[in-house]
Amino acid sequence: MSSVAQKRGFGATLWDWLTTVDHKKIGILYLLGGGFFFIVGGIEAMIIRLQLLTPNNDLVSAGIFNQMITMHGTTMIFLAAMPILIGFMNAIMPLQIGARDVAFPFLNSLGFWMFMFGGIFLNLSWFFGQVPDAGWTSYASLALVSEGHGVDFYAIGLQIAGGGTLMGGINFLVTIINMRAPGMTYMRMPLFTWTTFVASAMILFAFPPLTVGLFLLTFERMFGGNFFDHTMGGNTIIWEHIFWIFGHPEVYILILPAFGIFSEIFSIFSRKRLFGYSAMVFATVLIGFLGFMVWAHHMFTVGLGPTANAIFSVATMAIAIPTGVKIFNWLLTMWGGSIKITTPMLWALGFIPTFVMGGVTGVMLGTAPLDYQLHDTYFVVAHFHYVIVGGTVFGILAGLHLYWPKMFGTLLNEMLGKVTFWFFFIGFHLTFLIQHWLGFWGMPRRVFTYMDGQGWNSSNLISTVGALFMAIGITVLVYNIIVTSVKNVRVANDPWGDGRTLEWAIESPPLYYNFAQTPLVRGLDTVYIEKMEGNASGLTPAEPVQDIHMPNGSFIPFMMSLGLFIAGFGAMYRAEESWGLPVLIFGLLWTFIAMAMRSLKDDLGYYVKKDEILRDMKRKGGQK
Amino acid sequence: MDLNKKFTPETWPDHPERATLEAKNKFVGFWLFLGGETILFATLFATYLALKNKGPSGFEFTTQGLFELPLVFVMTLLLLTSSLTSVYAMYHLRNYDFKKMQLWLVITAFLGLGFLALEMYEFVHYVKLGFTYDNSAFSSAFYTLVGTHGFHVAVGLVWITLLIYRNSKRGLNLYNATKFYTFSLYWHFIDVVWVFIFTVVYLMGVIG
Amino acid sequence: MMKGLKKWRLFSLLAALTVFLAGCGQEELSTLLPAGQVGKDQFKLLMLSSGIMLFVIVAVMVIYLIAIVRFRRSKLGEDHIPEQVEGSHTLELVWTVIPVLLVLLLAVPTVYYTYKFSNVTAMDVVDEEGNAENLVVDVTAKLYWWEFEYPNLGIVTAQELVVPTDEKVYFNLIAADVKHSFWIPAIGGKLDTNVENVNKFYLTFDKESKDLKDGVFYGKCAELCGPSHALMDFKVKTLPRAEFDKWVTAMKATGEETTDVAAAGQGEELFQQSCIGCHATSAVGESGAVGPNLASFGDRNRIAGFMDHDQESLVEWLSDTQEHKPGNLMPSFGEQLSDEELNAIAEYLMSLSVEK
Amino acid sequence: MSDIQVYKKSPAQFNLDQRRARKSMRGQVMMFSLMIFMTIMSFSMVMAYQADVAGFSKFLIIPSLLLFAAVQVGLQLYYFMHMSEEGHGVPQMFMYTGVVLSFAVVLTFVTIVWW
Ligand code: HEA
Ligand code: HEA
Ligand code: HEC
Ligand code: CUA
Ligand SMILES: [Cu+2]
Repeated sequence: MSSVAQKRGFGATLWDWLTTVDHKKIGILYLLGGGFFFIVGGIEAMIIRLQLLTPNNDLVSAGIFNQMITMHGTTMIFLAAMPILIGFMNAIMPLQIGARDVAFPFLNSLGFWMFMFGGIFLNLSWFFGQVPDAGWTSYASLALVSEGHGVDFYAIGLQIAGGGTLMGGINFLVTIINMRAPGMTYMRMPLFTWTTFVASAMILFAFPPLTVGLFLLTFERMFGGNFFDHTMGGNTIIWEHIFWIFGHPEVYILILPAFGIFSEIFSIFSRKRLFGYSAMVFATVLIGFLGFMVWAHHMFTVGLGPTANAIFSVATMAIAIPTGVKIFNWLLTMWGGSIKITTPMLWALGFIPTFVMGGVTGVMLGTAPLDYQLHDTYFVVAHFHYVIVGGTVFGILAGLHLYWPKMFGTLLNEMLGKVTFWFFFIGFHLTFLIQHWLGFWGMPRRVFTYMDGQGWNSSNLISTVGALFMAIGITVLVYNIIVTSVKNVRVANDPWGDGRTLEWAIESPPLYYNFAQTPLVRGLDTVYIEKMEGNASGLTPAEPVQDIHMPNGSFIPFMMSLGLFIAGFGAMYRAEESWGLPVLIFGLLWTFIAMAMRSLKDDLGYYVKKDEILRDMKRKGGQK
Repeated sequence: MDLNKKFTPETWPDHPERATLEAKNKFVGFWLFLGGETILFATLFATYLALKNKGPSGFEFTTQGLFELPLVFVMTLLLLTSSLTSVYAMYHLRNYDFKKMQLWLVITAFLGLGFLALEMYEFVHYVKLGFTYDNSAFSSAFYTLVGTHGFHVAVGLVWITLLIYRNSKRGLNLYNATKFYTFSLYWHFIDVVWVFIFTVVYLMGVIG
Repeated sequence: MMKGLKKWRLFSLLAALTVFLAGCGQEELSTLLPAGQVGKDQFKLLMLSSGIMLFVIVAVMVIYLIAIVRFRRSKLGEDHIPEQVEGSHTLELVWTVIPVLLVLLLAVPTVYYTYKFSNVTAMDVVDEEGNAENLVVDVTAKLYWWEFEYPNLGIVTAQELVVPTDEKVYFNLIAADVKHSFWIPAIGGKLDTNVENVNKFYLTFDKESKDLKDGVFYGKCAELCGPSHALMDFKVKTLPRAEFDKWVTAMKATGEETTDVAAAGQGEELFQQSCIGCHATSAVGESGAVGPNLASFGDRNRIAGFMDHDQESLVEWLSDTQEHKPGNLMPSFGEQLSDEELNAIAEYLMSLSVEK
Repeated sequence: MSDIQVYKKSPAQFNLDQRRARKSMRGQVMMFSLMIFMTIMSFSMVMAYQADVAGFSKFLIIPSLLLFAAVQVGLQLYYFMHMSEEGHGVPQMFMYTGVVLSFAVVLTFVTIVWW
């Protein structure tokens, strides 16, 4: 494979993207896929808000509204936020630890395609007119009686996408465990790598319960199982537990990588090493662990009994402590630093007050007896949008601006970036601050409309207007991306000028083998250390220039995922259509054969020759 | 990596399953996967425990009445023994004795097959009694838990068959050593799960 | 001039007051204006936790603002390289210990109230004659309506819960089809109605509802239960004990009326033909009917929980139920019955009252 | 990686390693016998209980069953799966985490899920 730039036909480019196992490209694919679903979920959110604009509104029907909230929640969490974060992990984390690739490039690609096909499967429900409508939580009693194939789309689509995520998680874990450059000890890893590690570990332990839950739901709805149907001895509470055993860790899977991105940003744009690094690491791990011990706080009103409620309540509150440690460490990172307010930093600065507000309302919800009042009201909606949008989405948008040059080699326009921020930030608070009071005033969530005369009208109006502001912000962002890509002004290794970690010491975007020579890491913020000691390149090689082993691209991941996608339809129509069962078997066989091809044909990769690397080094003038 | 690189017992590394970076990745990755499997089975166990003996009104099956311990005991012995035979296979893997390793793996596979056959017999027997999958929460949870384990056994059998077949002419190298090794990890893990199924589902079920 | 200013002051005062009052929501359904002991306790917790949280937010914001004002690069110069501080154990300790204390401050009342609210031991207490000492209401949540049975009194009603003030009322909650959640915001926190088990809790009602805007407290279904989840409202009428007893007596009396078919008006007759299969007009009995008990329908505040309670709306409801409450389980009668007939039924239904 | 370092063991080293391997294999067989023994014990206890043999009460049997199962798992992991050997820090950490979480899940389901 030659790196000499040459014009390639569309077909060849497409084939390259379909078969790529390069973590940087897969990162971009995740970003594109996740970005697409973010817009879809955002449009669904806008429809929700427009429906709630006035009392007794009939923009959409009750049934469609329930489909909207379900798809909005599901899309945003599984198909937008998580994939985009995984995209950043893919694109950045290997660079941060000085690796040439991830541990399992093939699995990485498979993970992406499973996510993509799962997401497409889920969203095809719109075209079938049978859309999931039991909420993103799909509580069993309602999910069981939901008519049509809506909930089946949910169960099977998430099953496929979830499998992909699990693979991604294992892949990142092994990458971090085994592929760190010499000298990159655990306690020298950048915080984004650490949060990737903990979030991946959480994926590893949280997704199997989801797999089981969805499996039970699928079998209950389509194959005669009786897990939740109480007339057959089943129990709906089992679903709630299984869902939240997954669901609560899931929200920390969403927030931790964002924490990682913010840690990088605060440190870069304050020109200061992260304050209390080891405490930050410890807090991350602790949040990860505690995250598994609090799931029942979503079930305080289920009637689990006072002892269970009290235990889970106190455990929930405990999470405030490590999270607080993080907040204060970020503040102290800025304190005494040299703060430059760029777009990424602006998002980070917006994040602190927003997330703290969302976090403390979380603790209020964690107060079980108070949650009896607040549960399933707009207060909860306000809480989780404050943490999810104010934490995760702000983190994504911050990361997008921060890492755009590293991923695409060009800087997003700063002016437009700030315009996006202010529209989104103001719109956000307009939308969701008032919802806390809507909750206090007795407005339940998931209502498709509300009667006049309950005192909720103007607040809902304000909320909808705020959402429009957010949409403007996102539109500006899209415009920004298009304009920047068209102009395509190339940037150097470290366009922000204050990069501290390894990814900023190599080209933007990096060559396909990342590092010509594996770097030697001499401490936390190794590039900063090198530069302070006068090594302008920021890198000290740990090995001579030599041949580099690289994996081959493969089309098999795409095919395997396609097989599962086909099997999904077969499973869904098994009971009512004669073609259902054959298609199910066909799809599974397809996947199996693709997989067998992978294991029967040895794929040992190839070598990048030393000459080529030397040539690149001379031409790029990059690493010396 | 060179597949044709020939080793002798003297040059064969002590830990062939993690002698290269790729191998180490697979090795660690597979252990992590088993960590995830642990909680997968835990969720199934939990569901089973919550639903055991539960059925529609008038439901007559109970763990005490249903299970046939002697059969399950034989199954347990088969699977336990297959665990030992796969340890033998790994012993020969480390000794660079390909023939013997293959032999022990084949024995392992046959024991696994025997287990699976008995399990299928058991299921068919229960179904004949009227204890069908869709007959109650208890039956659904039971078949799902034990069936998921059985499915894992079946996957293991297909896996090892393919491995043996694919490598039958090639002998050991550092590329396939990891594959054999991870298979044996998988197989032991299945056995671990079975120990719990035997204890929690069957033995404790019979006690009630 | 002075006068104008005064007026303006008065106006702003009023404005502030309305904002403040609006800030608390409406009395009949705001958790911020609790009208029962449970709600009041929860409000206390809300205030306590809000106070703690405000303190946290202020503390964070102060450090935050000082930091971004003082340490801007534009002030410090482009080339300034700050000291690379590793951390501080003292500070680390401070911001671990203070939050621990704050959390403990909140955790203690949390545990206390968790146990307090779940204490239903008095539910089954009986006096010497074997009569229950406390009022118990069995609530059954159905798609999309509420049934209230008073097991010790032998009466059933629907959609409008009637309870005495100033005493503990105990609730048994269950759902008949899918999961719902029983919530009277102004009175106290919610509890889910599950399909497979009975949930128990208590509430107290400190305030007579007749002083409220609509004369009732609002109740809500707080768990997504299908298309008309949003419309699954119910109302709560609270009466002093004596009036409550009177109401009970009147309800019991509906069981003695037998329909004299000859004497019945057209509305009643039609009702007996088309509706009686699902709706009872006698309040005496047990829960489990297909449709809401209509014995006291004329006394209700709303139709089907949310529609205006007048004849016109009732006819609308009867002629097209799905239009108003998508997915509900009552058939529409617009095609089957003429407007005249519907009006007759409506008139009859509006006359069903125990309070007159 | 192309450059797998190939070391040729000295005959003495090789013989030593072989002896060690054989010894550890004998250990494995011992452990296997132990496992079989425990399985038989468990099985016969329950059979005895079923046959109403005096002295076999539930409260004796259930804890012993669980104990035997736990020990067997330990043996599988530490002997058969070599978790005791060096280089297994990560597997240990993740398996233990998995076990702790599994325990929490099962505990929940047998306590606060009602029927
Ligand atoms: C990114 C996602 C995210 C994050 C990070 C969090 C974080 C937290 N969440 Fe949230 N939560 C959700 C996403 C998230 N949540 C979602 C999606 C739902 C709804 C799901 C649904 O039903 O659809 C939900 C619902 C939810 C509930 C259930 C409400 C209900 O349905 O009744 C509860 C209850 O305890 C809760 C609590 C918490 C707590 C205590 C935290 C803590 O982690 C917050 C910790 C942070 C801080 C506290 C701020 C910083 C700390 C300091 C400055 C130190 C000092 C602070 C104190 C002393 C208090 N959350
Ligand atoms: C990552 C998670 C995430 C994110 C980012 C969001 C983002 C938003 N959410 Fe969402 N939300 C959830 C997760 C999330 N939400 C979940 C889990 C639920 C619960 C679901 C349930 O109950 O089951 C929920 C529920 C929920 C509700 C409650 C529904 C109900 O209970 O009835 C509301 C109502 O206001 C809402 C609003 C919004 C809004 C306005 C945004 C905004 O921030 C969205 C902003 C984005 C856009 C506005 C993009 C639109 C872009 C354009 C229009 C640009 C045009 C296109 C081009 C130029 C190409 N959400
Ligand atoms: C198949 C059963 C069924 C039949 C027949 C039926 N109903 Fe209903 N009815 C219901 C159900 C169920 C509801 C509750 C709907 C809801 O609120 O979701 C209801 C609600 C009502 C309500 C509102 C009750 C309240 O308390 O607010 C009225 C009034 C009513 N029905 C009148 C009638 C009349 C009059 C007829 C005959 C012409 C009739 N119903 C026939 C099932 C039935
Ligand atoms: Cu009933 Cu919502
Ligand atoms: Cu949670």
